[in-house]
Amino acid sequence: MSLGARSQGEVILDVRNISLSFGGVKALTDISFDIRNQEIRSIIGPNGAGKSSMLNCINGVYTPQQGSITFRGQTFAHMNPRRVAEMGVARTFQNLALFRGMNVIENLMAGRNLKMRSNLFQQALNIGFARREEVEHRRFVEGIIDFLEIQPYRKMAVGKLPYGLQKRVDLGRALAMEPQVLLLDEPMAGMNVEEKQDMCRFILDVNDQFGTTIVLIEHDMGVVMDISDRVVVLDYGKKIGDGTPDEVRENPDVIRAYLGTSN
Amino acid sequence: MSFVPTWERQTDMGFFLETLIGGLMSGILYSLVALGFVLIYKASGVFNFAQGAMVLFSALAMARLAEWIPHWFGFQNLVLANILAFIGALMIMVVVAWLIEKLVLGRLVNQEGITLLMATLGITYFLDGFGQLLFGAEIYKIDVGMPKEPIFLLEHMFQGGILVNQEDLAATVVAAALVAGLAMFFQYTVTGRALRAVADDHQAAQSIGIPLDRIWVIVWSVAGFVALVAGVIWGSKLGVQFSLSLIALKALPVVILGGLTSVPGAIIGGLLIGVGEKLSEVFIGPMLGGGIEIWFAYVLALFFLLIRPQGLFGEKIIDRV
Amino acid sequence: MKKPMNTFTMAATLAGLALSMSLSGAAAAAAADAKEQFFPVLSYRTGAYAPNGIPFANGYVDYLKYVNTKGGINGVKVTYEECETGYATDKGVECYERLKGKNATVFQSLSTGITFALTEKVPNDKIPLITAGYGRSESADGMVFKWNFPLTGTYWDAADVLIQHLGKKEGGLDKLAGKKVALVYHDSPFGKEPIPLLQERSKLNGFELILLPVAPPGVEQKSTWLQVRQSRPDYVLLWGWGVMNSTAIKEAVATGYPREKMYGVWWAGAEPDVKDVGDAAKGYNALALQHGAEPDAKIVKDILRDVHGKGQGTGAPEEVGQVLYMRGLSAAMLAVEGVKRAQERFGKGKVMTGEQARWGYENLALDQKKLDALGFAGVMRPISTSCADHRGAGWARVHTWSGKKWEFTSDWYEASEMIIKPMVKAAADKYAAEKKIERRSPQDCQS
Amino acid sequence: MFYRENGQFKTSYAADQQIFPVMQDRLAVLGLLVLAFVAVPALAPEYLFRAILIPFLILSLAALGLNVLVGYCGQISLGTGGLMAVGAYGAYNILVRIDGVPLIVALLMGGVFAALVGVLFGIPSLRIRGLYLAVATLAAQFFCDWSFLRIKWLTNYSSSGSVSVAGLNVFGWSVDTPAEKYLLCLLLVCLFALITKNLIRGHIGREWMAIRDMDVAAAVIGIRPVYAKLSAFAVSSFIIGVAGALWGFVFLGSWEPAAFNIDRSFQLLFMIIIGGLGSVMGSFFGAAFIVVLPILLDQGAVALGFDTAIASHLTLMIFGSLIVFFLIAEPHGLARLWAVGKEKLRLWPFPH
Repeated sequence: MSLGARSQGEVILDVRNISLSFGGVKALTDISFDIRNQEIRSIIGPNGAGKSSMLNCINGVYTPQQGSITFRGQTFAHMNPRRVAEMGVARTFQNLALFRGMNVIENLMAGRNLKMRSNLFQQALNIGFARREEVEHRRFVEGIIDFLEIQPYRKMAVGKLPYGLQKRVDLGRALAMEPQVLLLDEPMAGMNVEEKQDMCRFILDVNDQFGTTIVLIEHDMGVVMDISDRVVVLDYGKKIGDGTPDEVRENPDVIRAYLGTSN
Repeated sequence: MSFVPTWERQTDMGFFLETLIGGLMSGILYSLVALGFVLIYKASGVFNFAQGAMVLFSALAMARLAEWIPHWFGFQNLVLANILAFIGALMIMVVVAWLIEKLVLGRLVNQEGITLLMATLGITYFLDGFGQLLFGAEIYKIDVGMPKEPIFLLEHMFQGGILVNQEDLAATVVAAALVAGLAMFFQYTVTGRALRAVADDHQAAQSIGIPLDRIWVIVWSVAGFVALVAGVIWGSKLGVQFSLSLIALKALPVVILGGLTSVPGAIIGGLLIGVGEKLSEVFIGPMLGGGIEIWFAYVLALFFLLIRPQGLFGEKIIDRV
Repeated sequence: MKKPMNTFTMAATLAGLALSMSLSGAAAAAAADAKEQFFPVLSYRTGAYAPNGIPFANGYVDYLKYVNTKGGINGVKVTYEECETGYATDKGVECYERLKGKNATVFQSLSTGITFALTEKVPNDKIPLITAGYGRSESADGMVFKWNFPLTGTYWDAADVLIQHLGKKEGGLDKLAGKKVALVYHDSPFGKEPIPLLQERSKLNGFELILLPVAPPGVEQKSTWLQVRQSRPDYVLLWGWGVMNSTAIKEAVATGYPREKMYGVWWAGAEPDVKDVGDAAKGYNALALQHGAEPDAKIVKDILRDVHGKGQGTGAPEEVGQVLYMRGLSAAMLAVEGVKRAQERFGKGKVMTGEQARWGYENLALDQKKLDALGFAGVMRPISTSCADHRGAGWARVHTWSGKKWEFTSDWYEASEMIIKPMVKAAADKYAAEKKIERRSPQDCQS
Repeated sequence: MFYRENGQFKTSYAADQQIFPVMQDRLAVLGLLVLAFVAVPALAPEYLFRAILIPFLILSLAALGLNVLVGYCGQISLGTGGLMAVGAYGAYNILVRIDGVPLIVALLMGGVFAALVGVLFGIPSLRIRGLYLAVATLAAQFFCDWSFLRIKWLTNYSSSGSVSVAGLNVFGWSVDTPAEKYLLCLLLVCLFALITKNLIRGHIGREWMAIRDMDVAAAVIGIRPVYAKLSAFAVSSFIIGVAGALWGFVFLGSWEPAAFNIDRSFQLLFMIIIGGLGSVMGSFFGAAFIVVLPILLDQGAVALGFDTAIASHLTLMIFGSLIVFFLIAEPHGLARLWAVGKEKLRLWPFPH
């Protein structure tokens, strides 16, 4: 895969001058960056830099006080989660946000909710259409289960799964939405090396096979520098760097932020 | 010959004030019961539905002991009897608190709020049954010698004056004093601070060596004490009888209005609800056929919540993902 | 999802069945051969209404015991079983179902709610339902309510008598014109029963009727009495039960409303209502359902001697003769007398079925002589029921709390037929229409 | 040994998605349906029907409805009694105001009214959460109680405010013997149990559970909280309303608002907590436990010769302690115990 080519892809998500604060506390200050089609775009920065808040703004979970987000030419002052999802943006969560009361299949099926059409009465009576629809989406979900290699855990309550697998299910739920843009919030946090390798493989495969644009928040610099096309660096809610991994690596502000001002 | 007042026709203003005062008076009592809820919720995250049952139980204990103690020790001094009965009832409530902690809450740590709520409902049943079994189910009298007759204020200002009942007045003073005292206790005493620490963060509190279980026993004892005082006030007013346990329902809108975790919330909420329901019943009620004050209190609370979902003084909830 | 439910309940319910059968089976069997007349007793000795429920139940049971000391009903031994309803309708229904299977003679629920529910059930089970002084006022019409017997008076009688008394106080019903009468009532069917009649009366006599509902159980009345103070009624009628009564009187004291101007229904005129108010309640009036507190009645002396004297007493002896105790006592007496009457037709010394007992209640003829013989001289007045009139009498008088005890302060009034009869008929017809039932035919009355 | 699913291979997703994937379960359920529909009506005595089975069925239906809201959608409600009242009085009004309307229609309309009111009082749930919501729903409870006491039109101007219904008749089948009433309730209960089961394994059910488990994540994958919560309120209230109508029509026959007072709300909440939140069968367990236990205790205590007062005090105490005990022993309710038992049985006699 040639980095250059993808970075040239047209901009599908453009974040402009986003500022967000809770009460007095400023979480994000005037952040701007863009995301190109099919690239892997990483957001890095120390804890509390505002990375997750950034994703929450894109998802419409938080409403920024200023700024706009442009998705495929449409510009929004603030998003609402439903609309974002309909536009094909999926998301995994930093500290797991799985539906603990459900098993793996149900979690993934939940990811299909936007695609399911049968109404309450059809489901209540479980008549033809509702039933067919259920089966057809189950087939799709089984595809994802195979892709993520979690067949043995289908019927297990997600709460009972080991952490690494839960992360996979989280990814699976996002994939079930057939997203164009996939926001990954520290998908490898707390994983051992093998698990990380698996996760990397999945991310890259998703990016290759389905041409899904990936926005990645990750602490593991090795991973980030390996797989990202471009990287945004946040610190204390401000953008201090943006560019290819090499550019970022050279950026003095970034170095200061990570290594402290000592050198 | 019983006392017959000369009611002159009142000015509307006078009557309005009278209703307002009446509302404030019941309000402060609601605050008192609500405080019981808040104390326990803050310290142990339990929404203690048994508060009402505790009021009944303690009042029953007080009333009956006041009857029995003179029998047992053969003296006829009402004051002494009441004092001893009060102490006795208080000790009983402490034991109850201790048992509740040991047998119930101690074994339900880290359960969901709803489970704990249900547990306290179980406790409610138990106390209702046990109280009536122990002390009887008839109507009993607590006579702390409160004056019963009304007095008239500001008669020179409003024709007909403003009727205020001395007993309510006394009750209000006691309740207000207690409420203030508890607020102090929370702010300034070591135990109070410990309680707040526990309320804010169980683990942290434990890690700095605050013994949770003992704190809980203390809190429940304090709640028991509050219940006892409320029981005595209402009991001496209405007579001690099963229905006292229904006070809990009066305090619920108060606690959600004020915010489950806020002492000042309980106080202000109580006054708001008290005034709100009296004014509504007296001035809106007649148009709707009366009897609206119960649901009015809840609807009032509901509307406050729609504006501030965490109650007037509760902590704000921010979603973190 | 039936699986767990069934296995689980079947187990549990069968156990329950086993228990209840073991209890009832014996009794029922016994009743059959050994001559025993079974009286179910629905009582409430717990909950918000216990203070009033207990003395009533004690009186009821004491009388049944007393009958046995006198050799039963013409030699038929009286048996009974209590069931605690807690004044709750569904519990009452459960009790009814539990006890009716044991050849129950007659039910008395002492609860308007339970009465309503049982009214639907007794016709199928062919068990009469006595509601002496409560229940549906329209059930006085025996042509529609074949199995209901609101003996000695309904709430409409009560309300009517109260107004008559107020009229007398004012020196003539016409003097009531322009006066204000406030009804402070238990916000439930019980409390709402009198409203239609009072409205009728207020049209007739031109007084203004103010309705002040009190939410059950009635511990919260502050705003009610604020309204009383605001509207300054000439009289307050108190339609309460349980703790509501004492609370009302206390609030009256607190707002300084003269107790002399307060008149309670006959369920708001007993010792539990006033005793813990004591002197402050002095002057408070209430209706007496014929009897009041009757410490000197012959029957009371007999019971103290033959029941309590033999250590058989149900409650405390000092409670014997109190108002609600007497209420229970007379209720039991009526139940027993009905059976006696039925025996006159279906065979002396036989055990009566519910159906036969019903005839007895429909043809009660308790004249003064019989009552005196029973020891109820001065306690009750003659009652004679008929197919059309299941009420039998509409007598009542007023008694007043002296601060120590209840004393009669009026002579007898009789509820005015000309007002009540048409109302009963109309209400009964409405009920019949709703339930799609026919009025009984004259020959049915012979049965 | 006999309870094993070895060799029962699912060849289609449809087969894997049915309610009882294990063949033995299907047989057992079939057997028990036969028992419930044929054997019980034939054998059970009147007392069992009128005092235990009918109330049990009706209350399990209500519990089922409440479980949809609390157990599956995670919205605590204490307004259940009020909604039952809406169902009962709604059905009553349909019956008396529209001539010759079939009973079933009246009952279902009762459910519809309840659903409307339920949605109305569900709206705050969009802003208010947890215990705050629970207490707020009491507004519904008290308001409903009040309106049926005060608004004469709703009780068809009956002088006392309590109403009663004429002989029940379902499409020519006149339901008057206890057994028939039992069957009517049983039919409806089975029907609604099936419907509920379908809903919660369909995507609407998953939306409810998603909201319950993690509402933010649910929103992010495109679930609208408004729709999910209000639909849960609607479905739940509908079932509760039908249950209320049955309680009035079939069990009581004549009732007053007090029959649906706040105690009923708590009783139902108990049922689903004890029985198991988010479990259809749990609703039945809970109902059985709460309906049967007090009666057993009461009769037991009386049988042991306590007088009725003491008996019912003891009943209260034991009942209360048992509730606490169950919460401590198995916070997830009887349904969980059942599931665990089944799991054991599946592996028996081999421990693993």
